[in-house]
Amino acid sequence: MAGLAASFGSGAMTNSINEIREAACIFAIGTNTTANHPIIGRQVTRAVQKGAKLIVADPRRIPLCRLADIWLRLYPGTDIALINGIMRVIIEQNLMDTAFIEERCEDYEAFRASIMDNDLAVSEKITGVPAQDIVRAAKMLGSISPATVLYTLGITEHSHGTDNVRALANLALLTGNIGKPSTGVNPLRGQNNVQGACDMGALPNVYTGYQKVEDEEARRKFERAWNCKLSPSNGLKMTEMFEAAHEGKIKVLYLKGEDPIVTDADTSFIEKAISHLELFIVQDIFLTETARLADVVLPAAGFAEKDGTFTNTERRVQRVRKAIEPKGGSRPDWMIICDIAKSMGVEGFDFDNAQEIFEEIRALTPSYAGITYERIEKSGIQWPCPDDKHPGTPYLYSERFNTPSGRAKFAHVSYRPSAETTSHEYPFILITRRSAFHYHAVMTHKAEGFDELRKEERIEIHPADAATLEIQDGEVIKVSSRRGSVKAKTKITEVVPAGVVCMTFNFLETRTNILTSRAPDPVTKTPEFKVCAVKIEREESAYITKDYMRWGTGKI
Amino acid sequence: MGKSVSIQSIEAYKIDSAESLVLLRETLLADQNKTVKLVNVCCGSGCMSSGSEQVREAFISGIKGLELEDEIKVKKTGCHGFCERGPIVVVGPENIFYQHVTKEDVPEIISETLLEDRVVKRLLYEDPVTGQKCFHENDIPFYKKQKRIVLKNCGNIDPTSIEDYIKVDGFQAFAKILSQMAPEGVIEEIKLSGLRGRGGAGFPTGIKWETARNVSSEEKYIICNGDEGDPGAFMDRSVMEGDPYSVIEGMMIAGYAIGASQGIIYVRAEYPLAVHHLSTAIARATDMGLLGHNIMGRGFDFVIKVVKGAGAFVCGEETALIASIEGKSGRPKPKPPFPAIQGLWGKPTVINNVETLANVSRIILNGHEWYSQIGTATDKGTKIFSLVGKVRNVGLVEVEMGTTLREIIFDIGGGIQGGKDFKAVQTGGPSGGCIPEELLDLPVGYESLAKAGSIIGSGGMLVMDEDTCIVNIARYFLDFARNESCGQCTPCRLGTKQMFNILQDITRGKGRPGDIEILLELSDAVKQGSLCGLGMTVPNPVLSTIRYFRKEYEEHILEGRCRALVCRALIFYRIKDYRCKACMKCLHACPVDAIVGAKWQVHEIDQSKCIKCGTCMEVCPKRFNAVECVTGKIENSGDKGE
Amino acid sequence: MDMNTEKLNKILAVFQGERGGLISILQRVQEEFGYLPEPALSLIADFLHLPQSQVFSVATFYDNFYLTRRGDHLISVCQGTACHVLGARDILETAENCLEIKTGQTTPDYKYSLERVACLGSCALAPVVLVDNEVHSKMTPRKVKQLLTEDIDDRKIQA
Amino acid sequence: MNKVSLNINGITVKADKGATILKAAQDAGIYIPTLCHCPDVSSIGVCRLCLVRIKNRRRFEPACRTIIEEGMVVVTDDPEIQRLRQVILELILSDHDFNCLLCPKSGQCRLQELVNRIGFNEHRFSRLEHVAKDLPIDTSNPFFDFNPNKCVQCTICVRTCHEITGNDAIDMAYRSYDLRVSTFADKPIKESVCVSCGECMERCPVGALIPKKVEHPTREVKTTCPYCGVGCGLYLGIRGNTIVRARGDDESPVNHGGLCVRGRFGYSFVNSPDRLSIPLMRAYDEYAKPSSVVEVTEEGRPITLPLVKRDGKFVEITWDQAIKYVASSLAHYKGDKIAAISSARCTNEENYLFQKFTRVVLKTNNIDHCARL
Repeated sequence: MAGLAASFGSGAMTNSINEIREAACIFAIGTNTTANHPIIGRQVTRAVQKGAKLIVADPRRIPLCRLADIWLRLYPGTDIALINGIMRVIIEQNLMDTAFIEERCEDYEAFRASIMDNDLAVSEKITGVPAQDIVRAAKMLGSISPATVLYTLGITEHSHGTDNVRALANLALLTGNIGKPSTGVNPLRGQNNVQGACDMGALPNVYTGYQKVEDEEARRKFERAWNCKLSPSNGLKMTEMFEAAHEGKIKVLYLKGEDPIVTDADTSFIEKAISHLELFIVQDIFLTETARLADVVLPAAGFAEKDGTFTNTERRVQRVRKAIEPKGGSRPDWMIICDIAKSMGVEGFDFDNAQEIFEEIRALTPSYAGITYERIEKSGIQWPCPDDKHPGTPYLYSERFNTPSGRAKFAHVSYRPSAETTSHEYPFILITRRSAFHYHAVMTHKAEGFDELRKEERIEIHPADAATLEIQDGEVIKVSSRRGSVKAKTKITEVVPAGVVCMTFNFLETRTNILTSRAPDPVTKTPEFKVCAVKIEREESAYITKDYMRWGTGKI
Repeated sequence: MGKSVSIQSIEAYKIDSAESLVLLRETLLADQNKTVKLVNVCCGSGCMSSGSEQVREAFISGIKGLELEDEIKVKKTGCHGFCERGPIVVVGPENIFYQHVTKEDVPEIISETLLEDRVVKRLLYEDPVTGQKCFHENDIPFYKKQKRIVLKNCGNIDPTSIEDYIKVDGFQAFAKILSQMAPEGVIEEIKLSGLRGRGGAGFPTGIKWETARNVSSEEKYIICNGDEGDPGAFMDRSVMEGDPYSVIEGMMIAGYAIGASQGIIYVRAEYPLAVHHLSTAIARATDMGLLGHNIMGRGFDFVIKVVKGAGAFVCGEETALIASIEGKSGRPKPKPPFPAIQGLWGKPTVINNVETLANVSRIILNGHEWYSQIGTATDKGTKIFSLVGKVRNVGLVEVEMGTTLREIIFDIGGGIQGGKDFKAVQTGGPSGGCIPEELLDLPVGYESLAKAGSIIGSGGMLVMDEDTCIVNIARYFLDFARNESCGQCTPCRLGTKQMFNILQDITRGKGRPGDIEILLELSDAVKQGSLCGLGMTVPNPVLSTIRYFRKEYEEHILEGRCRALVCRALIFYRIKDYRCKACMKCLHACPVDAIVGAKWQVHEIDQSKCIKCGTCMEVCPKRFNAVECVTGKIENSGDKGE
Repeated sequence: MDMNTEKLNKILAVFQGERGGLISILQRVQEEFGYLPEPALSLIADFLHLPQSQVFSVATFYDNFYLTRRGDHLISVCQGTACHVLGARDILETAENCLEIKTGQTTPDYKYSLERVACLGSCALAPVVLVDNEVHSKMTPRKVKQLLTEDIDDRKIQA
Repeated sequence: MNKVSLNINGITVKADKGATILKAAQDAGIYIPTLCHCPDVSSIGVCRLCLVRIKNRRRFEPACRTIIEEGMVVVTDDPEIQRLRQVILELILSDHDFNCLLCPKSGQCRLQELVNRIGFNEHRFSRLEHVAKDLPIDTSNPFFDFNPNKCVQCTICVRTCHEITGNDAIDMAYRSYDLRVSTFADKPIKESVCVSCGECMERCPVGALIPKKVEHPTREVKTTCPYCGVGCGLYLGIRGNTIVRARGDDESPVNHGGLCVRGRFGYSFVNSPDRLSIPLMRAYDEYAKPSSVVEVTEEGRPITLPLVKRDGKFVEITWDQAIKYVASSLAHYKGDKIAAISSARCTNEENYLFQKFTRVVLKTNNIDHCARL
């Protein structure tokens, strides 16, 4: 989200889900929306059925391609070359929104000059997208409004993820598609409360509502409220934490509701880092792969067993309600934390219910200040909501951007190749995705029926590549990267282009993230999940141990 | 006259103005007079199946053998409409009309008629009433009472030759509107002519055009509906095969009138020859500049493409036809919106039937006054019927509106085959009804037939005699309807199925008292409840037969009798032992070995094996006449067949 | 799977950019392969950006499309009105008996397929039977038997 | 919005311009039977049960598709319409496997409702052929079954799959009385492109598309879906202390009642027997016992914090033991030796509390979560 924050001042979906269906043009890049955000996928479908133009940029032939007016099949990791190419055409053909740029933006001239350095032929060469398609897309984006950009991890999970996002922000600014309904740059957040976790300051550099740790005034405010002294320096990001653990600098890790062994890049490294810890506490609802390594495991209550709020991808704060009593002896996370704090003799953790916690949140968080449980009883409110009369904000930046000048900044972004590239030994690019029927974590495997729909990993490989390697559909193969190797069954399909293979990380017996690279984005430290170089070999002992049943069981 | 056109350059000749068309026509006509003799071999589908292609080849090789290629030209023409008499050959210059010509007859025709100007009498048509031989087409009673406007070129010109078409005033009407008439004027002319859609519903063509004209849209379409799906109707086929340019010219005029620049001809896939001729014609017209951009230099663009159907009767319905062209399943959509406002790809679209479009150039060329004099006060012009069934002269007939059914069936059709009694005539195919003898003097017209419980429809006319079972006919049409229902709306999908079941029961001797009433109620529900025109009309064959032939239904249900000896469950064959000469003929012919007996031993039919195919009766020598077919409840009647 | 993807792609290339070409494509593909193999249907759907289910819907709606392999020779018995009153039903039954298959089926040796057709428009010659593209007019059960018991392939060679 | 007034059954009714007769009548409390109508998708008017009489129109018109006009005079029921509807209903019944006793839809079935409201003529109905279609039931999908023998071809599922989900896994295939809902090439649903969202099942008016498990909840709790970041509103149906159903919240501004496969069918992980229910702790052999750590003993087994060896097994401990253990262990470490990873799956309150805990109690800003996932 750092990319958006740099351009606009804050990082969140700028517009609302409901506005998507009213858009006249939709640019979906790096998002398999219908699979991962089906409800938003439906909005896109509706818009298209009502006549909106749809541009899809994705190396894979995702279901949305069928509805698309233009499908830009770019090589993985070349998004910036594509977006810059598009912007060059827009500027060349004078399709930009000059009035908007003059009134609301800054640093345009320098940006313009940098964009004009992009040669369309070079863009074509880098991205593999025919120049004529780039021109068509540019004309569409430059002339049809309101236009909205949707993206997900296909944009961010790169070693240049932040730049990808800034390039998209540039595009929105250039065409004046921001600060109005049905426009904007819209990251569709993967997990149910990523937005909320960020808003709540579960980040090393900010308190709630993105109040900076390094900002003395903000820190003072929290010191006063919490009645203690706070560290003035930013903490470590998650990837840095594991590195620090690996080096022995971090001795204790308290991990709550995450399964980095499965979902993070370069699994073996993480496993090693954890083994160096002195104390590893895990709090979860299942005995996840990560929890297996813990010293203490605290059983938490599930979403239906507790009260609280989630903030969705469009900044809407909504209620979660307790429907049943916690299973067994599990307890809500907030209770566990309070108990530990109280046991350590610390004040300020004396809460009886979630609502009391929320009241403290809104007192400290300007963007949440106007939101109360009463007000969101029926339906949620979108922040910013500064006071209890404010209706919430469906789309951001209608008046000004959250930058010191109030103007949005054009950023100078240029294409650089992914951190990892193919070589003679590792000739294929592996991209990762999530299955439509599963989720990051254990949940769907533990819900009945889902494993019947998709029970094993199928690595997607193009027929031409399969022919070269002489492998059959459904055959078990070995996929190796510079970090390790896994086995998987093949699925020969033209969904992926030649030279690219694609896997999900939804199956335990094929731990895809053993392969992926930790090469992080310099700003967010997000690993490059989406691009890594692999080789594929026929596997003589074609046999995969079935152990997904083990996943998350209490049995050892 | 500066005749710059020579016959050699016609292939490359471009018509870029009205004048150049006139020039070409004059040149062609002048050229035609040079040809001494013409042999017109009908190469319509009917005659082709009877072997006309071989006949044509025989002529060509015969003439070539005599080295007379320059004096005698062999030409293939479209259908004469008298297909049953095919192959038909018309030999000029006297236009002698030969029928049932085989390739063996060709040398004789060449030596006699072409070389010696003598008529080969045995190949002439003989009037069955007077016994007189007919030399010319017009002498034949079949043609005498017809008024051939639409069919005037069929059988006279080579359908794929644009030159032939131009010689018979082709594209004159189009040239006329382009140079002299505003689109509104064209529409007015058509409105005044009183032309109504020949596809079935009879909607005034001019009003349809006007509606589409009045919608402003950059894109509009003209669709020619050549999805002639009514079983037993083939007039559109003959027109498309025999005179494709007339259809094309009609579309061009319609396109000009409503402001469309694209035309689509939707042809049944079962009509390959029509597709071929139309495609050839479009290609030729395009080559000549009659289709394409800026036609005749008047700034009018028009192109036509042919789309083949894929076998669904319901695609004759306008909205289903559009769906089919759009590449979808041919399921009708509710109207409104009407296609004239929102049709193909959501754009204004006029859909006209083949025959309707073929009328257009005639009307424009001769004026609406001429046209509106033909026919009756309410129904103008002519209508083509395909006269089939138990009538003597089977074929296509074009008659003035208002001609009576009796005239069509008895004067033109020559009455019933084999001297049997007339029973009923079914018009309008699956959407039409049966008309009994007492209404034979009904003049044909949209309203008059509707009043009698039938419709003109696309023009199918099925003549039935005493050997036709009326319940079986109703069952036949419902069988057709239930198979062809698109299935989307309940009454049509399930109503036709249940009606068929009941009719089937009745023909199988399983009818129950009260069935007629239930049939009527189901008919009513299907008629009133269905979504499209197909469903609304498919009960007509049942309703009209019950209306006029209720007695026959009752005989089936209550007495187990089929007086026409058609319903197998209600009839049985038996051998009259006193007439059987034990000749073994039937015994050998029986496909299921149901006949027992031996040489010198009188044969007998084992009813439990008999499938009632009638072969025994067919093969029993007429002089013995030992096999008879009877109806009524009998013991031992196995529930076989069907 | 006896489908040649290359051949199919060649057919599809002709229809590039044409609106509403589904039915024409299906017709062409069927001409090429004799029926519509399932993999072809799904490739056609991809080519036209149509849902596969819609392509299947169209392929099953129209009588002229076949989803299974057909016989080398198609026997179509006209069931038009004119043919009907002159005994088309007997003709069809005879054909069924001779070929020992039901209407709509194909003989096990893939030699013949038997179809009923609504009307061939050759009403004046009723009842008619179409063998491949050749019209046989004024048929009787006996003539059908004769027609179908002699080997059509042999007859072709002689002719 | 402009209002239009029309006369329905002699009553003057005012309704929004552009509304259908059906909508106007329903809003005025006038019943018009429908089967293929579903307010969430476009109307196609194929069941023909909603046909009404409109003055000066030649034919009956479907109320679900006919737009009201000023001064329109509509009759929704008279003997002729009544009989027409009865015949249509009889036809539908004749084609329907109406073994209501064994049908899970019984009681919520639209056909049953129609029979009650319209009635039918038994004599006529008994004359209709009622053949069991005997088509195979598609049970391939883990969440719902499709029984084509109960299908009434209303096409609501097909329209839903097209208009609401845009997935187009099913369409109407074949024609005439063979018309049926079909996936591509008649494949089992599981092998089709179906995403199992169950929207079709939710809308099926009869027992053709039914959930595999039908258990009726005794109460419902409104909450927010725990899966992706869209945050769909949903109602959890509860029976006892178990979630037995989830349905979309129609009033949610996010999903307007819609749900995906995870939201609709993915709740049962909460009920999973594999859920952790008691705190666990790693136990080690005595000889590996390090010196400097807190001991919590249970049944004489030594439970220790290892410094080197990590191959122990988990043992169950009480909450008190666990809290005490964690609290005292954490107290041994300071600031930047500790890191905490929060969860994007937990509530705002919990994330807030956890970062507060990290910053206030553990005295570090080493707090993060999987923000990128």
